Amino acid sequence: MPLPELLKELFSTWPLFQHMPLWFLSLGCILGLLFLFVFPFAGVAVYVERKIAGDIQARIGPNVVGPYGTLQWIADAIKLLFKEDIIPKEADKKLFILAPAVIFMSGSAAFAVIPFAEHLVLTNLNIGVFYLIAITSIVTMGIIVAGWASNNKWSLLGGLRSAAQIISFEIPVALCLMTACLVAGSLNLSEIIDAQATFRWGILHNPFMLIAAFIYYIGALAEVNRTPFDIPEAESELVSGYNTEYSGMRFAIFFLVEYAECFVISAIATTLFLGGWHFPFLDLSTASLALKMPLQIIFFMTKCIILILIMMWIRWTLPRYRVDQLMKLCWEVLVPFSFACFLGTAAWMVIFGGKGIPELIAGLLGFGS
Amino acid sequence: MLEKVLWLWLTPLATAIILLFLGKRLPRRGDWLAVMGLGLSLTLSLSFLLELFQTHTFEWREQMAWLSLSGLSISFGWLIDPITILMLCVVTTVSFLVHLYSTEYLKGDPNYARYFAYLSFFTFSMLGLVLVDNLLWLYIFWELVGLASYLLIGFWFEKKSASDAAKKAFLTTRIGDMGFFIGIMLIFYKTGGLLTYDDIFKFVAQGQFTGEFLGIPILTLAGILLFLGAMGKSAQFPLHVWLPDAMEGPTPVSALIHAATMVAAGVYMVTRLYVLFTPEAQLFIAYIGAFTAFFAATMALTHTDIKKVLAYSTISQLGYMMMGLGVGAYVAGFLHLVTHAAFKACLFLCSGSVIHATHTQDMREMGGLKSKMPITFWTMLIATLSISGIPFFSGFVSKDLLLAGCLSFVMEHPEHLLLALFAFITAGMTAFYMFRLLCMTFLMPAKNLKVIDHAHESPWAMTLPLCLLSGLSFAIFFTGSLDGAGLLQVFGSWHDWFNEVILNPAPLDEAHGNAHGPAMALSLILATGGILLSYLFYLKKPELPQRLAQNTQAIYQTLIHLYWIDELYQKIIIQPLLKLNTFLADRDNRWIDQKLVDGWKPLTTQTSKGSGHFDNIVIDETLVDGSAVVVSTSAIQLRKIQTGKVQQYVLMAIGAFCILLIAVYFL
Amino acid sequence: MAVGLSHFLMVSGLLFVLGIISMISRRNMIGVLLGIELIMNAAGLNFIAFSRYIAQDLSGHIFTLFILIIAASEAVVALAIVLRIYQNRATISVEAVGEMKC
Amino acid sequence: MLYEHLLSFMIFTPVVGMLIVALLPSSQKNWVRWSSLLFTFLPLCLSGILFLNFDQALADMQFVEKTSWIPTFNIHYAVGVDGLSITLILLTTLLSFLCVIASWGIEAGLKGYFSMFLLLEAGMLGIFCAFDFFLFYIFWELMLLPMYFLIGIWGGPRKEYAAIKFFLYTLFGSVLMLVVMLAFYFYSDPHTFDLIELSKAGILKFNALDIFGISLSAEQFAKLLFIFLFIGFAIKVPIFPFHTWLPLAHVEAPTPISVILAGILLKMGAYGLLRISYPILPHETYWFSDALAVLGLVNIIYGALCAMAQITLPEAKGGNDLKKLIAYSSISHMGYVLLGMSVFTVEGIHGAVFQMFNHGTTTAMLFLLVGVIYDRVHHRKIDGFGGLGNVVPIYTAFVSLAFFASLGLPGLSSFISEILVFLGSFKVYPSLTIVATLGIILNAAFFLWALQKIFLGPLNPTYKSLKDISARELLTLAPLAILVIVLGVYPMPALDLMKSSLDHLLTLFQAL
Amino acid sequence: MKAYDVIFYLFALLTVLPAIFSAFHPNILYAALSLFISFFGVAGLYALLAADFVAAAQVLIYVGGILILLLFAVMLSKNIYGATFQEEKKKKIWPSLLGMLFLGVITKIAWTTHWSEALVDNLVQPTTARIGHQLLTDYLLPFELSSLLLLSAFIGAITLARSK
Repeated sequence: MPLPELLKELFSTWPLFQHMPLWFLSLGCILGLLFLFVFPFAGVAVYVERKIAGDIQARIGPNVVGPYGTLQWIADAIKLLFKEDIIPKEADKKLFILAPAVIFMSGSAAFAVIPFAEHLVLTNLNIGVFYLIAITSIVTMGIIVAGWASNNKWSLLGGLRSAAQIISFEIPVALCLMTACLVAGSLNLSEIIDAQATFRWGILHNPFMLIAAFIYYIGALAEVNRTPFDIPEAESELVSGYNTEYSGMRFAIFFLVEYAECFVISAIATTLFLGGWHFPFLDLSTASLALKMPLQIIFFMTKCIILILIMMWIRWTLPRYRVDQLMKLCWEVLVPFSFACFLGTAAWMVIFGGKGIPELIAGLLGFGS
Repeated sequence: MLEKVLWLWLTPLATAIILLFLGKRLPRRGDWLAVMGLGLSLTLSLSFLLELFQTHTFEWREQMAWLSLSGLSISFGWLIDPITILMLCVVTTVSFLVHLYSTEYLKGDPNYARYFAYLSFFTFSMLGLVLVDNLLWLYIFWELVGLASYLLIGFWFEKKSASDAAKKAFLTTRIGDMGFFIGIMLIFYKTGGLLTYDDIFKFVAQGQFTGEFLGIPILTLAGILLFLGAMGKSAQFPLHVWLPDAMEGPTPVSALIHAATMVAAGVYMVTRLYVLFTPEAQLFIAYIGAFTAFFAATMALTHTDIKKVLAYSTISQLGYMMMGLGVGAYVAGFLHLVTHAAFKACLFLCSGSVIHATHTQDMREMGGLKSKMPITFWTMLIATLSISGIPFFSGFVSKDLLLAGCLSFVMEHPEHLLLALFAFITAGMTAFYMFRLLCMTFLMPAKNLKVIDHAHESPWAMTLPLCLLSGLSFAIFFTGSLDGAGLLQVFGSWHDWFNEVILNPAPLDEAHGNAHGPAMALSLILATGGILLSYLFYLKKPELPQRLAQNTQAIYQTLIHLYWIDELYQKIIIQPLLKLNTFLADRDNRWIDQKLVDGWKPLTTQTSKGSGHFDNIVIDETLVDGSAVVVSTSAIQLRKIQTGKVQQYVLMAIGAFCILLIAVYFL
Repeated sequence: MAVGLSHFLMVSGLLFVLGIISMISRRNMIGVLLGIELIMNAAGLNFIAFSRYIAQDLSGHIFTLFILIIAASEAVVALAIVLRIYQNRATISVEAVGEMKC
Repeated sequence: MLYEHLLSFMIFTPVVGMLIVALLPSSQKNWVRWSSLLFTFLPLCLSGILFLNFDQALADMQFVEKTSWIPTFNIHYAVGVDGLSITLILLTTLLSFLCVIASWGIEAGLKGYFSMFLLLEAGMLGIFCAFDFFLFYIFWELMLLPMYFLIGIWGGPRKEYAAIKFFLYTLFGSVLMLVVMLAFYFYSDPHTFDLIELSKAGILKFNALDIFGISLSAEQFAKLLFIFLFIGFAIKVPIFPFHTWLPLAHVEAPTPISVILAGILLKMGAYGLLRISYPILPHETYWFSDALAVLGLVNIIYGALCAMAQITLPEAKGGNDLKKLIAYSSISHMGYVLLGMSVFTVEGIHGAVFQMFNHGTTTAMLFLLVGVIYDRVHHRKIDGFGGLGNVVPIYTAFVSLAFFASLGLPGLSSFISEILVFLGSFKVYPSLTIVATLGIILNAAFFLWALQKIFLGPLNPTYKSLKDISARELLTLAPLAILVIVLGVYPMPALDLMKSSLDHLLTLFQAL
Repeated sequence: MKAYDVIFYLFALLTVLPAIFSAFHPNILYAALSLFISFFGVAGLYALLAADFVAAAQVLIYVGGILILLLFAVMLSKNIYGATFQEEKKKKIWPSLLGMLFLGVITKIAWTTHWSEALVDNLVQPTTARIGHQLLTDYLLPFELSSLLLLSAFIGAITLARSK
């Protein structure tokens, strides 16, 4: 049961809710999610990243605004909001404005299907995974348009590079996601999580899934243009890529979407490979909603945050790839391996009747079902 | 027993095969192997002979399945009886001695090993011919013997004459063989598939062999056909032409094949199948034999090639044997085969010795060799005496018997006087030409010193066979009394053994006995006359022959040219045949192929041309091209629409589609 | 008037007509391609609509998927051709490539 | 599996080989050669298995595979082997294998050559195995095509003419065969192409009918069909006067193809007569047997005379060609086959079939030997040699062996078959047989003459340093030589194979 | 007017208006981008027609793939520095007239034909699994052929686009 319906059911006695149409509730949920979660998350993430960068680079990082600089992100946000909105003279104005909107749209649309907890999902799409793949690919559009509209050759090159990169890496990523769907037998994210109940995490299902998880993670890093695949915005080469000409609020949107996307890919990884809101051997299916939901949110978020932290760690540790190396990595390593994983998993499903390693071990040890 | 026979028979084959493949690598090129192999065969044959002496009868047979189809089974079988044993001894003895002789005679020849292989192969085939018990196998070995003869005659094939002679020998005998083969088929057909001697004899004895063809009884016909084979192999007129030419082969080969063994195969065959020959057939044999004897002897009179004289002599003697068989004196005929084998082999080997020493075969170049080659001379003298029918020599025994048989036959059937005439004249002529040969070679003064100077006596390996064979030319080895030739009875206690040896000897009837005295006297007189005449001609008055020849030019030329028989054959058989060939092949090419087959070409080409024209003008140019013209003119107009602009095409397509839709839905 | 099949067909027809117009009137090859994509979408929409309203099964979906596949491969090849033409002639005007006419 | 489909494996292995050879790169000549060798060796092995597992006591088809092929017309893929065909199958596989070895020296268009060759082998094996008339016909035509190319591309100076002549001749014959095939089909009840079915009494019933206004009774129609069929096969045998393609094709074809032509293709005619005309039209065959015997006699004598003419005829008149001599001698030797076939006696028919096999081995040897000398001196003029005997002794030995085998020397295989033919035919046609024996003399005459011209006599100094036979050539000749000698001494291994089937065939004629 | 109808009209406008824009706007880039919106609208219509999988595929392939490729091509085939995307004017009257005619015909057909339509609501259920099943059973051959088509298009495009 998705969140709007859940809300309506939970608060069915409240007069306010009684006559509220469902789409209105959904809209509320969306806005709530954006303002209560996505924006703050992006800000916190920026802070954390700067902190971590500082730690890795043996310096302090933000420390002025608020205790330990914890309010730095609010200061930044305020600064960006009030900054002058510059549109270059030679830029294609309409597209210059449109591009961040497209990016924001696709970035936030991805949140629609992410299941934070059993009922804490905006819409429980049957084709959730597919939807995610589709909707995140639209970001490319925005990037290209942004690069183009800036009428700046660095920006355009950045945009084109980004597009090429995202389209290329979409293939291994999608294949790895398909692999996970193969194991779960569904495209619905909630069902996928259900299939990984407690200890039967997708990543442990078989060796191919393990590899697939890694490939997915690497490919996803490239899709969101994070180091070591941050070529589109490579500062040393392209100044700052497609967003060079942007400033103020529009720039903030790019920034925000980047971190939101980080969260989305981590959430997808969690959902498909790491068992979502499940914690090993802790069966919450019979617990009350009040107990269940916070715990599930905590489990889910913990897994996501760990993955995000790893991203940050990687960002400040590894150098950047060259374009050709990047493409080579994609087409010559990730694509074949992801195909192999897909076929291998399919074979595994046939051979072991769909049972994964945890299940097999459990069967051997005589517990679980 | 079977083992013994197989050893006897197959040893020569084995040595032949070994020598053929490995001969060049063996020490001394393997001649010892061949000689030893033959020695083994000889020993075994002699052991049979000894056994025969002890038991007086000998009969062993063995058969094994060879070819069997439903309703036809041909077996392979051995039959050993006294005739076989005698033949085995003759063959192995002469062959052994010839092998020995050849080790010296052929020394240094590049194909030495091959020669011995062929020789051994011949011996094998000849032994097979003698041993088998069935007509088909007889024919098979008959042919194989011919093959060996072919190979050996053509041994020095670089000489064109040698290869010609070999070919001629093979083909001429093959003509006879075809008769033989047809005879076999006839018998096979008439007897309903029998081929074994015994079966056939039984069949004939039961009188089941009936039927006539063109008024001739089939049996007679079969006999004559079988005899045709013998005529070929034993060089009877008119198939005798190959034998003189066969002298192109090495002399030991002539001794073995063309004097002692192979040519005697015909005689052996007639003896073996004697039962099959009806009186009519026998008469045919007798006439052919007698005529051949006379005819060949005349040719021997004038020839100067030492080996050719011997060859004609051989033909003549074989004719004798045939005559003997034909007149019923088959014991005599066969005995003559045996004695002839010994002395004729000796003569050939002697001539070989002479040739070896002088490197020529022309007697006119020889003379005065007596002192140079004493052993050769003396052995040759013995053999010559023997062939001339002088008492105490083997030839006398057999020839006397033959002449007696002939005379008694003529006395019984006076209408066949000619037979006796031929026989006795031949006896005289034989003595004459043989002594002529001896005189010209050894006794006359040397004519060509160059030839004589280098001559010397041959080494032991050559003289030993000479001695042994000349020893065998003494009567002592063959004398039984053979009907009260009292003079001879003093020799030997082996009374009458020869009679026993021969299968069912015909009882010597009264007439025969009566004829014996006159025949002996007459032949002795004639022989002595012949000897004296040659003495006169060649020692006393050597110019006489020359004069005689000039005086009787016509006869002389005829004889020298061998009655122009070769030329005749060339004219009436070979040339027409070749013309026919050429004609046929030419016609095959020009008529059948180019006219009959390719002749269809004009028809088809004309038809196709016609239909082609029709096709071209009516169908193609009018109908097809016409429509093409229509299309192309319209196309030239329509192509203007094709602008190369895709969008216009789309425009038109959609427009057309609209019209279509409107037409379908609204009209 | 409740939305029914005809509405969808109208939308699809509009898309088709617009695609045709785009195809015919554009001088730029890529514009032509855009038109083709529109037409394909129109076709896909038709398929889905008919599948939903008439056939009541999934065959239309599958056909649409195949249309997608064909569109993808067509786009790939067509764009490769366009790029090659551009490299060779520095123009991608449709009218510039008419050599194949006779 | 192997035993059930032995024949199919055997027939189609060369086809597979053809595909593989065709796919090999043409620069890798040795690969092509070795793989062709392999793909002719495999059928040889399979035929060896066939030989070992063949039940001699059975008269019927063995190793039968019969599956419906075109059900509408009741056409089957039907293959099987009986005593009539097994010797020819063995001969085919053996000769094909040897011919690949003999083709080692071919350089031009190697790939095409071997592909064609393998296809040819498949066609030949198919002909000998098929007992569905339609399938037989298909294979018959299938064999024709590669042969056309093999002669027409890799042949001698007049190759195109020879190839076209061969092709048209055979095609003419097969068109007649086609007519007969269709007649059999439509006059059989139930309609069938199966040769075994057709040979059963009562299946085939002809009606009286009019053709082009000539009315024929049922018997006449059957006779007409027999003659059509006979001409079709006579061309292949070849029977005088349909023989003129043969000398031409043999002379112009490359050596291995001449071997196949003479060794196997000629047998197909006689095989076809025995397989199709004899069992299916026994009355007509019997009616025709006199003519068959006469034609056999003509073949024997005429072929021999024409062969002899090759020695006397000057080169300008198309003579003096060793290959042509052998080609004409083949005509002569096939005459024995006809003679043996025409008499319906045990000896005759066995002799005929055995003669087919023996002619296959001896004539193959002869052509291979001509090829050997041709490779060295590049001409085949009989007059152009002389005295080679001492220069190339082993070669001489082989030629002598082959010549003597051909002229029917006892102890060599042809003798047995010839003698059987004569023994058989004498019972029926004594006078004719006597004339036929002339053929033996004529054969001997021209073979010996040729032998003398080439090997005997004084040495032609041009060829003083001629090389003797090589190991590879020896390898091609030795098996045949061994076969010739062994079967000459003891022919029963071959005769046993065919005995039951031929006896069975003869029972058809006993009542007539 | 039910929600269904509203949504339909919404999506129909979302589809048609950008399409009109795309067809008539002289700037090729704008045309392409407006097409992007139009495709979204089509995807929405698909979703409305209970074709969720196809809708997602539409977005993934058209928007994420084909359009981006088109944009690439647009950008690569223009001189980046300073060139405009404005096309020379071309008469659009004939095409438009033809289009109107065609549209008229289509409209006439669409509205006058009596469709035996029925909206069965139980069909609104997940289609993915069934599509997958059908693709691998009834439509296996076209499915495999289409993969072959894609492969050949892939290779062909690489071969064509690769600089010599």
